[in-house]
Amino acid sequence: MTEKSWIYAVLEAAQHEMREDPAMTWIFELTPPVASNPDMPVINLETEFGRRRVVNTGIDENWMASTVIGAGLAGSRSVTYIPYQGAAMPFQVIQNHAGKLRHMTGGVASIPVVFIIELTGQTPGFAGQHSDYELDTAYAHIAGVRTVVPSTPYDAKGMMTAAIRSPDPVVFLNPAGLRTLSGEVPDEPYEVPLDKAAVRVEGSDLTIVSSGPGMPVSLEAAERLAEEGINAEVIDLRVLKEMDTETLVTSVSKTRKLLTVDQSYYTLCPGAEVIARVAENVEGVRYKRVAFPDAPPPASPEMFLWMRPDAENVAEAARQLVG
Amino acid sequence: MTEKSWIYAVLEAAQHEMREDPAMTWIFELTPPVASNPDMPVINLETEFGRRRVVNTGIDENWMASTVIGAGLAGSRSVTYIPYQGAAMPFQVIQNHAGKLRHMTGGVASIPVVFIIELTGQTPGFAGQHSDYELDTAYAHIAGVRTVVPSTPYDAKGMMTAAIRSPDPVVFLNPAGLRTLSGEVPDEPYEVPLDKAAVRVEGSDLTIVSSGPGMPVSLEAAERLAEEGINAEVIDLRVLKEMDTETLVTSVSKTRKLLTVDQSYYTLCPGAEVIARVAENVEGVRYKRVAFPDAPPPASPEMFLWMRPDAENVAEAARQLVG
Amino acid sequence: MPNSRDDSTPEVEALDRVDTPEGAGPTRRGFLRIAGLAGVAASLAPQIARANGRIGYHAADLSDERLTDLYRMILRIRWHERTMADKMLSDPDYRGYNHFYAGQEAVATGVCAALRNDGPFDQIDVVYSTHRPSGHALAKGVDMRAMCAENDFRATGLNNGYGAEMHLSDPSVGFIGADGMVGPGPVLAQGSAFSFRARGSDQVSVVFGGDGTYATPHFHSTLNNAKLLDLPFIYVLENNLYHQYAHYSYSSPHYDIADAARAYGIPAEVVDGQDVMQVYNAAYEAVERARAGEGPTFIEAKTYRYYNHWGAPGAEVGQLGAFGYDPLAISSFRPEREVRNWMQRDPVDICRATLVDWGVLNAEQAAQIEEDIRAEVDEAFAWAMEQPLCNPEDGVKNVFATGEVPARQFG
Amino acid sequence: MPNSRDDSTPEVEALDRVDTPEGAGPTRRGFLRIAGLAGVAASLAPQIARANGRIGYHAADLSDERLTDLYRMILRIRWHERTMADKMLSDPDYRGYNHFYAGQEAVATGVCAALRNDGPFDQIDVVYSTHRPSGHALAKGVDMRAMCAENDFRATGLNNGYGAEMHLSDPSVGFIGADGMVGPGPVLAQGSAFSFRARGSDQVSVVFGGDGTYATPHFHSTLNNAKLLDLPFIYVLENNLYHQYAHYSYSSPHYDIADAARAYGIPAEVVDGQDVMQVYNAAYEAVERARAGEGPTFIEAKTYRYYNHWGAPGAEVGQLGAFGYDPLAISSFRPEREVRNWMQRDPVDICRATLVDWGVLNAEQAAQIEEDIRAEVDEAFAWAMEQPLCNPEDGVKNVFATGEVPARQFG
Ligand SMILES: Cc1ncc(C[n+]2csc(CCOP(=O)(O)OP(=O)(O)O)c2C)c(N)n1
Ligand SMILES: Cc1ncc(C[n+]2csc(CCOP(=O)(O)OP(=O)(O)O)c2C)c(N)n1
Ligand SMILES: [Mg+2]
Ligand SMILES: [Mg+2]
Repeated sequence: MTEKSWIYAVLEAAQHEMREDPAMTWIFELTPPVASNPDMPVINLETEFGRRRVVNTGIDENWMASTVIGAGLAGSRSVTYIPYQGAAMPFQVIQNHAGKLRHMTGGVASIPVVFIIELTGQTPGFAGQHSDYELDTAYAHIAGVRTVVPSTPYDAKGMMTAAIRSPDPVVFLNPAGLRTLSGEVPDEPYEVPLDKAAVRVEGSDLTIVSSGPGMPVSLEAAERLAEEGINAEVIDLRVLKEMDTETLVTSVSKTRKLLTVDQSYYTLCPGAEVIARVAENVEGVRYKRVAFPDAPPPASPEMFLWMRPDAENVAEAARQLVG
Repeated sequence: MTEKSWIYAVLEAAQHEMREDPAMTWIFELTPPVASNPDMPVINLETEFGRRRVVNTGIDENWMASTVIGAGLAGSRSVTYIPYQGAAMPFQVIQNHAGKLRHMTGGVASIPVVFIIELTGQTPGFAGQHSDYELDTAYAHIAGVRTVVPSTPYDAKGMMTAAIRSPDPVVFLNPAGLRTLSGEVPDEPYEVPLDKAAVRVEGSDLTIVSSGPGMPVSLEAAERLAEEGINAEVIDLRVLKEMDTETLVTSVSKTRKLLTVDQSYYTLCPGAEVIARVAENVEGVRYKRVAFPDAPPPASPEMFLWMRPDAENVAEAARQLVG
Repeated sequence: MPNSRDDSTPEVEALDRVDTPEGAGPTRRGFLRIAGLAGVAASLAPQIARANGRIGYHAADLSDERLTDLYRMILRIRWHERTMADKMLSDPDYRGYNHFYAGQEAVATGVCAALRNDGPFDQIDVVYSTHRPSGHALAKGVDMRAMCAENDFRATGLNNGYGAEMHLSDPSVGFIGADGMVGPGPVLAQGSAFSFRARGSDQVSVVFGGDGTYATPHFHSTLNNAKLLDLPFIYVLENNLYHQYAHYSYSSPHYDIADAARAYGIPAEVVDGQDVMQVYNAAYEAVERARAGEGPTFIEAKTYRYYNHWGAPGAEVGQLGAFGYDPLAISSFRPEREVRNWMQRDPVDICRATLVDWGVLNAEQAAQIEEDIRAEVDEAFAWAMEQPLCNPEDGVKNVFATGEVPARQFG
Repeated sequence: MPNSRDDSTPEVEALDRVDTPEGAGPTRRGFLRIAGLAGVAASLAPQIARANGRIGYHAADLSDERLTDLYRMILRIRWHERTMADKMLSDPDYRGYNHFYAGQEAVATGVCAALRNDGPFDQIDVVYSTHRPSGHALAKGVDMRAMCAENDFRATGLNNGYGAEMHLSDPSVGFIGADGMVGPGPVLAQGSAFSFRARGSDQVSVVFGGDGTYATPHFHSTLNNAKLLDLPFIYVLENNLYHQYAHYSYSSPHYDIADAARAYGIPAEVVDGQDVMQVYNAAYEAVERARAGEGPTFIEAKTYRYYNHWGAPGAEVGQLGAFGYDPLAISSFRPEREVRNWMQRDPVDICRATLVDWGVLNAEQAAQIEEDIRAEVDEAFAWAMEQPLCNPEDGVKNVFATGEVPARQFG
């Protein structure tokens, strides 16, 4: 167990699987799969496994995703790391091919691949295309791909291992805003399941549900609320598809108040699905939803930081909900 | 006022606007913009306006959408008709360019274009890529485009006119399953607003909310229920973005029971957003959601027709909700 | 020789090998034979698709048995198409549909004959097909009965009724499968080639694509990366002149689409797609090149489809081809005389005449083979029609490798 | 002459016209002048980017005033970049960033000088830029003060602080704008050209794109359709050798990317992007061709950026260019000596030497102009820093043409 950065944890998972399986490949674009961590060996997949297995060509994220699908169909487990600038480029091939081929072929096609799709939303100043966090919904709505979004380095490693080993295609959303996190991460491989939410904080006054980059602000809000005597139960969805309804229903059956928190645009954000699932299953609940407005993120830090939900927004919405 | 087919109504709107504006263009792929209707002149945009304004090249839906955006940025109103096979191909450029450019440029960029995006879901037998109805969510979640989905020839014409005249980019979802509808449609141009839901049937026992191809089955279900003495209020969303919360809240405040009906996959279908908006605004409501399962549509008619919500599924869900 | 490669020593050596796994049989190569075949082709055709003049080379080295197999396969595809078209036109209980391949049989047959079609999955060559897959599927070795059952949505079909025509798939014979989308298939196929190179396998990945694939953005991704990475990849572009109802000149500034591939530095050949021997020759060299680690090849086969784009509009029971009006074409459709012209150079006739000319078969044997194939096809359709229909509830299976997703249509 | 077009009569006529709106000034064309300029360039450069030898043609016909404007514009861009880099390195209150264009100034300047840059919106030529837009913006006529304010997120900036560097846009001068994505820009730009042709306008649409755009699938869509429809469209590919940290040979099998364009039958020229006169000549001919309805042109400008991909890592205050380590490059970055080599052929020096050689300016005048430009740039940054910050609540405006969207961050 060592304190590791997010990306070190992810690459450690991949490195282990690539050592086990000489057919496995990795395709990248801007970011070479290289990571260092204090007192740990540098991981460099490119030099360790060579440029036949670890490849970088031109700027073509649809090629990257399509190539790993083709590799998977031919029996090679494969991962591609799509930078956030290209996060929507491979949408069609993931939606219409990766997600459907097993079903359309009556089960004979298998696509054991991982699409790491970087999502941003973290940096004021870049605006629109370089500051948005929105594609979670697009990838969670489609059928046949498991769409996950870890929020801790521990989960990032464990879900990456599980994703690589899964016979199903996995969209592994990688929130750029969490790159700076580090945490205790075991050196040996382990799996975090691809279908379970996690209760991060137990509480009885209300349930706060978030995922990915919404988690740090939700946890901070829960701390502030605790100081005020409001005990929030905080759930990290982790998995958008297939969403873990049971954990949600169990919690809200207890608290009867549900607050969802998203960095994604309000309309059809993951929180809408959370609310709808709970609403179908639990009666007499009060609801609130915090999300980014239905507007592209502006460049100006003043505008952007006002629009992006922060811990105080979450805490205040919680106060109103319980009040 | 004449009985007109869906496509005749849509092309009639376009023809009128193209006659008014000699700069306006239309880009198509498989389907020439040609329609006939009993006792009406044949509409053929290609021969009427010539191959410089009405164009067909190769199979490249991203080119089609990008080209109308470029035309719009240069001041030419433009429409493209994307067939359902290519419905996801232009997603990136609509999400990341059409939807963001006005905002990212502080209001100076204007994209007065219409993307007619055909969605299918209607025909058993074709499977997966040719029978799915799922992209409504992807296009409704993104910012900066108005996403609409008419369900009658009257609305199709009126919303097409409004869409062409709108300074905003409009995603005009065209459900292939409604192609066979016909109805009374005025000959002269008129607009149906791009931000209002329509109450199709008034009732007090429950609210059924659907859109596009979910409307015929919802209306049929309402008829069956009426015969049984259950009075459903049926709302046609018509507009996914910006969704008309007020009409929804007004109705459910009265009925206290909400049933949503979608042809789209369950997870994050438009009905999830409908439920979430109502849940945030009205307390003590009971909810149900009918949708296509989170599975690609299979070829076999036996499987497909079992999975696609029909009028009886809707009626039965309504009975349970009020019962 | 191919236009864009020089004839370096290893390949000259390769040409000298006799490509008969059976190892037997005298080589048929020789000027007389080639001249003879050219005569056959010319006598059948006033308008020969532009090709590069090399005819009957590697094919001439094949054993009689393998040559006869080419003929059998062409017939198998042909009669599958004709029988299915007739069923669609005459049997109201029949629910299947097809994008008919009749007219193009020599392309699938010639290409797949040059591939490794059995063995373990990690050694077999793979083929990616299109929305027009029945010919490719049969040529790669897909079981006709299972395919017929699938096309009629039967629970015991090739894909258990989930896929039908546009999603036929049988990895056990390396037929990765049909693809109803135009564009992505070639990129996916080069992805398989990417994995072969990565894992040091000598497998080859082949994509069939129509002239319609040229204009897709994927065309560039495919060829550029296949070249940059020297992938064991073959792009077989079946130029049947139309993408749906538009002539390919609407979508391509090239007369030969092969020129577009040459621009990347990829060896590209234009072949007469009606002549299975020419197609086989080009495919043979492409496979050799790929297995030798020398990168991709592009083959443009000039060909034609006898039916309309989809289904059997304009066709009549018992008659080959469709000449009538196609309502789907709306305002533009191809001239009937063009269809009739192309039918003068029929791939079945050309193959039969070649084999008779080469002394592999006589006319009676050829006719007997056709009878046998017809019986096989009839039996396959009959078998398929007896298969059980699907169980509705199975629709929520096979979404993921295990389990099923919940039904949601009941609320 | 350009490689892929023949010198047909209308163009020969065009060459004889003197391109000075002012109408004045003796033509400078002539062998001696051309030889003189070639001498200047050669003396400055051991390694001249591969070009086609035609130097100083249409540019030689420009008036003194317009030639001096070229020099002014190159300097304006240069000092904007240097001043901004220095500010980023030295002023902790400064929040702007840039993808610096220094080193490439002659490309934007030469191209935009051949365009129509003012007039009503339906008559002006339009330019689409990239993630590296500051040079293109200034060359097209964007106001420097407004741009500086925008880059520092000010409410009175060019785009009211919504966009900043990667989304600079000013349709009033035909600068449709920057685009932070690599790929879509060229297709969007040909879309504008499509509308010009549809409405019978003689406007021209120009896209700037890096060598990185070559590998995108959009490259094929853009060139194929521009050719098929004969659009008034110019693709200016600035080959500065790198897309981010990867050399262009990672993404392209072509030595000259222009060869890829020629494959479509599009006239393509390779020019020395450090020499504004060469760039202007190629752009001039491309614009003539487009206005005459003769379709698209591709121009590959061989050039180099002096700073790293993004921001100012490795740069020092007061020093031109960045030589140090770029942490973003992680495992690969360009050699410092390559940077120094390219800086030997500086676009400012080449332009200045040409104008002095041509007798348009003397050394003192050239120096005075540079002083004036520096003052202008300093004033623009000073003005920008005094502008008001944005109002947070305005973030929900400008989503649609009217109204605002509801705040949702409060629940
Ligand atoms: C992305 C996409 N757009 C449109 C279609 C509709 N479509 C099906 S087949 C076809 C024409 C294909 O032409 P070609 O590639 O030449 O193949 P052919 O039908 O001639 O065999 C089209 C446009 C599709 N399947 N996919
Ligand atoms: C679709 C997409 N993928 C990745 C990126 C990230 N990115 C920004 S600039 C760049 C390199 C561009 O290189 P080039 O086109 O040569 O332009 P240059 O930076 O050299 O001016 C990349 C990969 C992007 N902006 N868009
Ligand atoms: Mg075709
Ligand atoms: Mg570059």
